[in-house]
Amino acid sequence: MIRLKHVSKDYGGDRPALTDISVNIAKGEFVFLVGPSGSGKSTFIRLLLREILPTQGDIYISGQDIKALRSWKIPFLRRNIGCVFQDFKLLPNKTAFGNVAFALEVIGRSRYMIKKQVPEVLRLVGLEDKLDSYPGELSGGEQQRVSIARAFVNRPPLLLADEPTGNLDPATSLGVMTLFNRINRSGTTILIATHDREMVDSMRKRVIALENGNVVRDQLRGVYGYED
Amino acid sequence: MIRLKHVSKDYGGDRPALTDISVNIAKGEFVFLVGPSGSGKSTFIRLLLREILPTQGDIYISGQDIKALRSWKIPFLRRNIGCVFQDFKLLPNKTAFGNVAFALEVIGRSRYMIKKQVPEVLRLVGLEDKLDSYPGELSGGEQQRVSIARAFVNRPPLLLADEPTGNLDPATSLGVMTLFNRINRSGTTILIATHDREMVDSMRKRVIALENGNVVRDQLRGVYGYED
Amino acid sequence: MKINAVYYSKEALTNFRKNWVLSMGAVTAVALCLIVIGAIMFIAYMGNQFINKVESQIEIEIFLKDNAPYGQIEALQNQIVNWSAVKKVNYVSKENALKKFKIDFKDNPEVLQNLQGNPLPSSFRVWLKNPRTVEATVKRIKRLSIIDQVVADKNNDIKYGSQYVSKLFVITRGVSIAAGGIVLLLIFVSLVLITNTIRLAIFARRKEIGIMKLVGASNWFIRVPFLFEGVIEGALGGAIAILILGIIYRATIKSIMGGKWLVFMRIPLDQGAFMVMLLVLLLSGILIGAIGSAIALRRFLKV
Amino acid sequence: MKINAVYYSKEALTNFRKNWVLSMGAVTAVALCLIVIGAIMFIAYMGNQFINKVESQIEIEIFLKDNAPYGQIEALQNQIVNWSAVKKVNYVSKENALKKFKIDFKDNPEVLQNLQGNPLPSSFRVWLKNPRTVEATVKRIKRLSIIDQVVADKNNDIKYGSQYVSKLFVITRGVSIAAGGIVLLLIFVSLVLITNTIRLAIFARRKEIGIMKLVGASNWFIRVPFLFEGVIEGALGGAIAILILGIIYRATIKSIMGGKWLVFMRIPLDQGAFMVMLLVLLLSGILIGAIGSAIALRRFLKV
Ligand SMILES: Nc1ncnc2c1ncn2[C@@H]1O[C@H](COP(=O)(O)OP(=O)(O)OP(=O)(O)O)[C@@H](O)[C@H]1O
Ligand SMILES: Nc1ncnc2c1ncn2[C@@H]1O[C@H](COP(=O)(O)OP(=O)(O)OP(=O)(O)O)[C@@H](O)[C@H]1O
Ligand SMILES: [Mg+2]
Ligand SMILES: [Mg+2]
Repeated sequence: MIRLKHVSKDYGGDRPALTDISVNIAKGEFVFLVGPSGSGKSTFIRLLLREILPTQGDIYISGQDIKALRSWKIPFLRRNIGCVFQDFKLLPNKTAFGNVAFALEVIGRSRYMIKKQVPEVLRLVGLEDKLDSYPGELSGGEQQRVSIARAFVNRPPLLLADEPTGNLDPATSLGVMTLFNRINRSGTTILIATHDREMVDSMRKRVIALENGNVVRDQLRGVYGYED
Repeated sequence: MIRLKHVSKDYGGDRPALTDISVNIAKGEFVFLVGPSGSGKSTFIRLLLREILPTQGDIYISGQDIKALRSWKIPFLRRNIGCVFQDFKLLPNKTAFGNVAFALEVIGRSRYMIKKQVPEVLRLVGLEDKLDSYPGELSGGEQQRVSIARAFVNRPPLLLADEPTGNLDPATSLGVMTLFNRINRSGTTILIATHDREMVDSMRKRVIALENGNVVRDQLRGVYGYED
Repeated sequence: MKINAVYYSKEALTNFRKNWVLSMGAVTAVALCLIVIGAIMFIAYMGNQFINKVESQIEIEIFLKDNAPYGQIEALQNQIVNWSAVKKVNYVSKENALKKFKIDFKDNPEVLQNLQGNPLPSSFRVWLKNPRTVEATVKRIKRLSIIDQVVADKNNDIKYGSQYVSKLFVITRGVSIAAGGIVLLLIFVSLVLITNTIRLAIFARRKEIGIMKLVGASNWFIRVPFLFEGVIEGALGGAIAILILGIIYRATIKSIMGGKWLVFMRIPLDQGAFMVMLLVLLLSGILIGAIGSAIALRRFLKV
Repeated sequence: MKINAVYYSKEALTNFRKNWVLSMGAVTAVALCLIVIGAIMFIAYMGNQFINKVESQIEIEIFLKDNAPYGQIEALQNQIVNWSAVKKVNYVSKENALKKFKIDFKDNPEVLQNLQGNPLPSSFRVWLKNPRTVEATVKRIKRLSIIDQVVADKNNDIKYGSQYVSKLFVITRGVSIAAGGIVLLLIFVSLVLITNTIRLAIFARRKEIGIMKLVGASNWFIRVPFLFEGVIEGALGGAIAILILGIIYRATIKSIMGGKWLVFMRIPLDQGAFMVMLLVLLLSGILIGAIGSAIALRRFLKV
């Protein structure tokens, strides 16, 4: 599903954000990406979305070299990737419903389908009574859950999540994780960047640990690690 | 220091965000505000900053009724309150240095003082090598730490923090907490809204628990609670 | 794609409502520019009518010999009147010429006192369909074989105020160039301003655009609502311009047409032409909106 | 507060650089409006000069009796020439009048042929300092006690082209009103557009403004850099307008002054007046920027 070959990304700072990363993630896997603040987790995810291009190396998603992708094809790549962003990236002038519906409008789903699926998915994340609230009227955790709902409303084969529980209380976090697990069991590949030690430790999934832009650990059924 | 008397806040949704809250926080206290997502923690903090006005009740800070405050006096209230925002609220066109320096420029500190204090405080949060990065060039955790640095650079008597470790890994979180503890010992009153169970449990400070806009627990030397 | 048309319009309208300040900024920019352009177009139209009126008074005078035979005179008239360039030929008898002379010189009695008999010749006055053909027509008259039998000296007695005519054409050209230049400049100005406004509107929403792209929206999916929005804003601006120009027109037309200070150029005002002008303004508004947003989008919506 | 002045300017400049698109939008808006205003001011100035020239040719003619005694004529001239409203009095003898008549009528030989002797009277030509006093002056001449001894019929023989004069004044007024109106309209338009642009710029940064407020910045602390920025943008727009107008002026002045199509209104162009106009444009730019941002700020920077 995902193959990174000697990928480096240098923003031009003191040191590159990622250095010579080679990782394979198979279809259907559930992977945690952990590492201290600034270690390059978000950069990893932005590379997969082709929001940024790698300085060196190649990235393949479903066998496709996304570095060589023609620019008009990029939207089609992204429609197959659901993504929860660390800063939510909700459209401020659309309601919670509108934001989730947008991901379906973009791929041309019928209005009937949208009317049916969106409330369903928002109910899954516990926002059934916030359908008509704008992002500015939602709490941090509620915005994060809208972002999660948008990421998987169109059942993409690949789901990326950057810090999906950073603004959620432990109970809600657990609910979201259960959800991810369920989605994963239906065949979706999942990659989650997180700091949530409890979550990583309790799930015992594959863990890729970054530090200063290097992969320092890649462990099946791993734990968060990093003892304080 | 902080006194809330029968405070309610209704945004006009299905139910009020806060209902009849009465809380006293003495000078020099260290208080955690916990509660599930959407329980009204951010609303509590925004009320103290007079970003919003309570629908009912009165709020006193240092004995001053901030509801009755004349609008030109509001900036002076805010200069005495350091605040870490859940969404960071950094100025996108200022560097990390500039963002922190801004809090000092606003209160008219000399350029000499600014040049001396800002790098010092950024070093405390571990960003000594990101002085010249713009928020768009910082990782989520780095932005959060800039926000923390800005909040206490001018040593305010009151420090509010909304989810200050949501984007930080456990090690960095611990560092930030140690920092808060140190600031608190120098006499600063501290109020932290958080989901970070580990942190709350390890610190054993006063815990105010919100649920659906009601105070359900107010405990000295408390824990996060909410067993899953 | 039926759904998409619905989506695009809905989106454009929602954006318009949500970003009220931005939208009204663009609308007022379009409206103001179109009002100025409309006013200048109107003035240019009036000026043109005025010039046409002046030009239509250009005439060729052919002074006839006192002893020219009547048959020849008639033959000359018959020839000239059939030319396609000629609108009308009038014969002025010696008596009428004297009458007119006396009227023209009624302020100079000392001239009239010294007038003995009727020294004035009879003449033809020739009006042309297009005044600009005057020189060619004069040449053609001079080339007629019959002319020497009717006119004493064909170089002095065929007159058309050559100096006056060429000066008028020069003024006409100058004025049209100036008016056209100002209108073009203003169209350019309004296009720049509107592009600017829409560019600012897009700039203010660059984050949203970035988010749309990240969610997988294609470029056209993002662009079309902005284009629609530009068109709506342009059309609204055009409509407002029309409304205000209409009000100004109603308020001032009486004093312009009936009042004192322009009475000496009483010009027929064509209601139809005015309506066409308004329509042109509305279409310009729409076009400006579309082109403006297209230009603005080009700059900001690269992938 | 020395530090603050530094802070404000630094802040304004940084914002200007950072928000390049927004800033250049405002600058081009100011520049374009000022160019149009400048061009119209220039045309109005030329038109005014032209009208002054025409007006300066207004004269009063006093036709004298053939048998008026020389002493009285001289007395009349001495009286009139001393009036403060009068610029110059010329005496035209019978011989000179005839010469001029012959020149004027050289195209109408039949009139000249019938002229016997010299029927034309001698006359005074009176030029005024301010042409608008012409009617008052004529009245004053008619009231002179000496006049009846020099002029045969004071109602007919004192002439100043009354029709022509009043019509000219009417045109003059109409043209000044129209030009003034267009300039005012354009100043209004540019003010609205610039307010709009700056309002958009502020709108685009409303989040930043909100953040500043939350950090404890006072309203003036937030406002002043925006005002500075508006002034910078206005000044830059004014400077660009001046530059472009200067280039246009240099490029066209030759063809305007020396060329064919305006040669009949050769007007002296005052370099000083042109410089003053440019200075006025620069100051207008600064003023527009300041006022525009002040208006824009009023709306958005309530607490
Ligand atoms: N501006 C607003 N308009 C309307 N409703 C609002 C607004 N801001 C917050 N709310 C609602 O008020 C409730 C409390 O919000 P608040 O942001 O205080 O929650 P919170 O405790 O901070 O949650 P989280 O931990 O997720 O940040 C939520 O249900 C939210 O949807
Ligand atoms: N656009 C950019 N320009 C320059 N440097 C950048 C940019 N984006 C990120 N960086 C730097 O690259 C490094 C890795 O950033 P990244 O956002 O990938 O970290 P992260 O692992 O997501 O951290 P966090 O857990 O705090 O979100 C950081 O040091 C950051 O400052
Ligand atoms: Mg990150
Ligand atoms: Mg919150």
